[in-house]
Amino acid sequence: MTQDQVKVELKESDVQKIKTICAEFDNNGGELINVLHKTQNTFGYLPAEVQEVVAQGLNVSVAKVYGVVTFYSYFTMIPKGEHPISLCTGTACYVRGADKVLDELKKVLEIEVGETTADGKFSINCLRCVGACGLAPVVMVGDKTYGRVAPEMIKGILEEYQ
Amino acid sequence: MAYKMHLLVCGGTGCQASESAALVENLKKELEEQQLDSFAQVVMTGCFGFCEKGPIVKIIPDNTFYTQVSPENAGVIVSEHVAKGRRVDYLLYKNPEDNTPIAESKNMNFYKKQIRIALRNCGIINPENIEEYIARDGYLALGKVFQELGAENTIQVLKDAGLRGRGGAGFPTAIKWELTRKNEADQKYVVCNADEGDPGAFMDRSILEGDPHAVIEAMAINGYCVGATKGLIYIRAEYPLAIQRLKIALNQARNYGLLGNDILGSGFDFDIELRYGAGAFVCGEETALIHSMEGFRGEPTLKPPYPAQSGYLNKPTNVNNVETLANVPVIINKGPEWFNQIGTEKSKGTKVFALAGKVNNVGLIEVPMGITLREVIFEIGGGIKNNKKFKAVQTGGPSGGCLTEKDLDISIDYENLIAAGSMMGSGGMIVMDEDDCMVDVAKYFLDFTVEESCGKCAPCRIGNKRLYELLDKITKGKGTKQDLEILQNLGGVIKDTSLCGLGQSSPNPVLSTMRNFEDEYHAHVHDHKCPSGVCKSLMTYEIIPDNCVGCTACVRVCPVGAITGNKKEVHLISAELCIKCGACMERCKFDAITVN
Amino acid sequence: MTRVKNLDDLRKMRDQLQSKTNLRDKSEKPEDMVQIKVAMATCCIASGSRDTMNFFVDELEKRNIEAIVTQTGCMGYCYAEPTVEVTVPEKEPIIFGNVDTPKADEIIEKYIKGGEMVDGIIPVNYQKID
Amino acid sequence: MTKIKLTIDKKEVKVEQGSTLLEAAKKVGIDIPTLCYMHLDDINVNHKPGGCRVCSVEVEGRRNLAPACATEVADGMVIRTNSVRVLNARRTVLSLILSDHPKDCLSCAKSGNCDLQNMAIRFGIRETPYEGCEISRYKEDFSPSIIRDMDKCIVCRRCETMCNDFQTVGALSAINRGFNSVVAPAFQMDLEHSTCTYCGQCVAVCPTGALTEVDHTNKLIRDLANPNKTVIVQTAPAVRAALGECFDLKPGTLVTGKMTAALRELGFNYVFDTDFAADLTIMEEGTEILNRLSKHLAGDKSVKLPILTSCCPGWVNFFEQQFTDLLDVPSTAKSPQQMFGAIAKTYFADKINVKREDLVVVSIMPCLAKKYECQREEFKVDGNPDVDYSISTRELAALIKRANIDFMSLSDEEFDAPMGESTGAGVIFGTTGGVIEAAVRTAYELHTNKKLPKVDFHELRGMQGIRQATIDFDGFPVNIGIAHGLGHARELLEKIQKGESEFHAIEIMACPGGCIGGGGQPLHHADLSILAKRMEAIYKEDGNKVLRKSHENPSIIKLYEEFLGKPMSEKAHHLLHTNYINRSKKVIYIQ
Repeated sequence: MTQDQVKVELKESDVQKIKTICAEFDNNGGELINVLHKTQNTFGYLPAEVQEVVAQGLNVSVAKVYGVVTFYSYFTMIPKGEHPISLCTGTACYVRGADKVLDELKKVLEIEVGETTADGKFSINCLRCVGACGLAPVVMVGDKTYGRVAPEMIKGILEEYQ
Repeated sequence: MAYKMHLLVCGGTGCQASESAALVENLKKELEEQQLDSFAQVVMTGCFGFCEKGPIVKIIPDNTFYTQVSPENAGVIVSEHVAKGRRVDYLLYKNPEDNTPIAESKNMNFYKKQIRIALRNCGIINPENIEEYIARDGYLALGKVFQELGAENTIQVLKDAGLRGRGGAGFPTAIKWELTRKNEADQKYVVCNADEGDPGAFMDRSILEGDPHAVIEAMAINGYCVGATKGLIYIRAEYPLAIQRLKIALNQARNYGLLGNDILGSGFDFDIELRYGAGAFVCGEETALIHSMEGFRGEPTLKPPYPAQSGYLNKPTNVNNVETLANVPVIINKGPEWFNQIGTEKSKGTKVFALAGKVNNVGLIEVPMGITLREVIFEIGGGIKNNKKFKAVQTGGPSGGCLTEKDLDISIDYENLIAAGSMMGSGGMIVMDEDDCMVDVAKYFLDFTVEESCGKCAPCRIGNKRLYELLDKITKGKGTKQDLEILQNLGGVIKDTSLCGLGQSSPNPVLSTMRNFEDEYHAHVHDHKCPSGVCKSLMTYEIIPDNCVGCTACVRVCPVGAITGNKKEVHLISAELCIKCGACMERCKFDAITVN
Repeated sequence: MTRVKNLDDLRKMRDQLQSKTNLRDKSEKPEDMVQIKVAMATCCIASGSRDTMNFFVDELEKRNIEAIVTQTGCMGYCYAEPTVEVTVPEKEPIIFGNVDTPKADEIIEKYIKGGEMVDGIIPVNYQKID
Repeated sequence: MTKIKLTIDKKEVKVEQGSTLLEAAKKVGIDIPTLCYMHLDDINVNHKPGGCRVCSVEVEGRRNLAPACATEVADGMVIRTNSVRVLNARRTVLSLILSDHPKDCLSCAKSGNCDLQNMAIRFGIRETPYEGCEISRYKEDFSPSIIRDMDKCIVCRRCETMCNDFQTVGALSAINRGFNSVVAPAFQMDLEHSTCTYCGQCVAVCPTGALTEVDHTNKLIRDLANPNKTVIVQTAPAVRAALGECFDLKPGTLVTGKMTAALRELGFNYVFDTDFAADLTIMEEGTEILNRLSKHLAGDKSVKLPILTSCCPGWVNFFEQQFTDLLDVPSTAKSPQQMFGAIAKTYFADKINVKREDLVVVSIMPCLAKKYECQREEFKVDGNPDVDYSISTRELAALIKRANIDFMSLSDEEFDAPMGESTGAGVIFGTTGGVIEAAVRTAYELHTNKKLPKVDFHELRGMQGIRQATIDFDGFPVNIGIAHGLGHARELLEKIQKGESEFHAIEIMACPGGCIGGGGQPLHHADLSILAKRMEAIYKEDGNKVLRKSHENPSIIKLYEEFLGKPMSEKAHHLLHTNYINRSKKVIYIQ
């Protein structure tokens, strides 16, 4: 995130949505992380403007909100793709070749981890262990899990979403 | 009347990823269609542990254990097994030694040596039905604590049982409770640490998915014993299924009056809230976890003060790990003597491990303390995949160390693992074979630590980064002898000076691999070779002139034009241009390309 | 909504609910209790083996006998269906033929409870089917 | 208090329970090095994150080393502070920090005054064995007051503690994690877009060159050399109580005369005193207080009480951003710096017959927010600012050294007339409680038409964060509140918002101790006993003055006679008063 990042225009209704979420948690600053979870579930990501409204709603500094958002890897300021791809890089997946799967994904989609394709369709994200170690290596596209993924399978998997 | 037959289907994350939910639906549909739905019942349970072979279906009462069942297999299971009592042989687990089918789990090596205490209800009850939990003595321990034992005796029971924290360090649970109990305050808290973050470990998640009430009951007991009326479960947001099951369980417990005001007529009020982690490994450390629950960056603070003195909102707080809590109700029901018979002198009971990596049977296992690594890897785990050679096992996740062949016969307990240069940790156990490069493995764990370091203290923030860079240099063949010395010193200082457990243990993978696999480090540094053939930069692809027929297949497939040669002449790979992608080797039909 | 008021209440509830799941525990250690296997191939079902099985399950529970009733494939005695194999702990398994519900009742009362022999034993050694 | 007995480097020590190892070691003369640790006892700031690990010591029986700054003593502890293990660990950790720090000490603003540099010298670091990447972040050098060079940040987080815990400004937070963590405003925007008040307390505590002031010394040298410009200077009261520290004088040494001499030597055409403007401020503000008070007492509901002082620009920024519902509560009087500028570029410029644009007004301030204040649009006439720029005490010291002036050998000189004449009331503006004491001295006499029986109001002085006192105005008790530090100010403001405030007048200063602890002062290196000494010096100068009440300043009397008329006159209103603007950082959204 840099300062010249495109500004997101929030509608009044979006501001209200965030305020409602804050109110659900009694506008209590201690609930910041829960509020961010719920807000991210609503908007898909946490752009600066959303964080500002959250800060107002909970009466904490924007800097603090931003500090928290950038601390936790679950929170993102970049919108995910329509089909977010999560690759498990837990140890079990790693020793069974997750890095090769990741290389293939990056090659095919021409993006890096944490980025979204230009058409907004896919984004790649790395997770630490989704707990399906029996199926290692594991790739998730949206909610769907693919187990025992080999690099050769990537193209086929992505085609399902074209 | 009761069902005559139960079809238990694993509903853990691993099996759900393999469509076990669809399987449940299909089984129910088939039973209905074949009018057997009043005879047999389909139950979605928690994890059976045998994730390698999921989805699992277990049929009660004849105990048949079907593995790798797909939704399409529902028909045959109902029409053959349920209707006619005939086992479906091809869905049975095959003994890897002689390929004969084994029908019952108790006859499988994977289960033979397991004792399930923390996982006692996983794979047996429907976690979304409190009645099934109550039927198996659920909440009885809580009632006993209220009416028969009282707080102090309960803590004494745990002390006698010798229960130690399962989250890693093995601190005696009873002492922790006692400390929190002794600290006077208008409000105290009990916290369940479900921020399982070790890559490759999923013990806590399986317990929460398979037996959420056990944790809830234990927290209520914990609350009563330390004088806390509020409980918090800090759970990873990446565990949606566990969260959903917990929410259902909490509501059920409230409806049954097992949470809320005046529980079981004891006058004790207790309730539990969920707090979500957001992807920070360091939040497994209890002070960091508490800050995170308070809405801050999850940075640890120095202890003392311990959470038992000043924790959540500066009140006395008792933090226990999921698996620790899951042990509590059984210990109270069955008594400390029953529990402390299991295990070793200093480590009582069982430990759940997530067995993963290059073993045949990946899965979740619960074994008595004192079992040897050999038994776990070669009997329960079924040995190394593809008959490769065992090389090392990493216990304790990124904080642990690599143990080798010579350590296989030590019996697993807290002290022995530390003595061997590793640690119990939360229970990840990753097995590695001859194809794994230990420098690369150490680098992998360091990469994890670098990413997960909170950045508060300098040795962890900068030191681990430097360790990683040094390892990276070595895996690229650019390391020097001096680098090895620097690694050693730096690793020691990081351990010595880091603020929290994360940094204090982060050099362990490096230091233990340097100790146990010195040769491998030397091979990288002095010979510029990676003996396992993992480190790309150290590989060279070469053409074996005798085998090359000059077909130009490799020349055409090389993406960077590194291979030259005319038809029917021996080709040549330019080491400078080669990017080591391996495409040529894959394409060659004459085994004319080798990699060194 | 069932609010559990006290420990006794909880125990009562546990006792009531136990029958719903205790099958899962019993199946782990069948050798400690009476095991009954009911042959349940197509021909057996046609001759009423499912009724027999249901009768055993329900009645044994009512009469407080620790038992586990499983089904099995055809035992090969199609002339005497429904056939049932009864194993009382520490005794050899015995196969009964033509077990309808009155017969089943007799087996429970006389053989299982009293240890007396009952008519209808098929004395031939047979291949056990797992 | 229970005493704890322990052994440090074979010496037995007895200390109170709850002491840290660092404190215990100090008792026996063992100086354990620290870097991130910052204990500001007088203002209740106790920053010991245990982050730098430079203070690691060996505790017998403990597996790892312990940070001395944050580890409490226990009975029978055996500590080693200089074993090989300890020294190696400290050196290694320090090398690590240096490996992630630019090596441009020669051209660093903090060179010679940098805690990290001193530590490297102390440990004899000659090389850093750890190669590897260094963080690379942007440098913000366009803010009016503060330069942030985040490559130099060692994440000690002192600034974060000052900004959030002490000032409650909330402009800064640690962001990112691990190797990438750094302290920054939200979204890594520049300070201008944050809630920063430019109080400069972050700069005051930064151990490295990561946070420094905007430097105007080169600009000043050019202006002084320009024959077409008349360059005049005003010096704030807190400067003379601290400047000497930069020349190795003991804290609390007054150097008013030497400072005046040095400024004259530097080439200023006139050397004036902000204290003069402080007296002027009292005339305006004191009158305003009396007006509001009497209207209020007469039952005028449109008049709000309490009235708040407005001479601290950090404080003004604070309420303009965070207490926008209270914009009509503070006094409308400009700060002394700005009153000085307004008078200098009108009354004085006329007197010496210099055109406004040819007159350069420079201020020497203990403050970084003053740099911002003089750039505010409302303090400009046709784009020409009343005060052209402000330099800090530290910059002045550097300038004197650069100009080959042997400060110590200078003989004392007097300020120029007319804007150099001041009373003791103007001097005490430099410390917390001083503005309100000065106001009381004048308001009392104007209100009661009686001579004050005694001029010193000890009940208004001190270092406590929030103080209160009731002054008897000849039968009418006036309740006075004082706060220094914006966190303390917030407490009082929230009471006002809730309608719970019983004060008639409140003085607020943003920095600990008031201007003597300003962000532009010589670095205190976390030793706040220095502030108390500067405070003593201020009161000493006040005590030495013949005239100690603003309304007795003859130059001020003359100014009103010749130019302004009377306090709160239309002209005075135009030149000496301001209005406040809602500057809250609004969320940008479109409906």
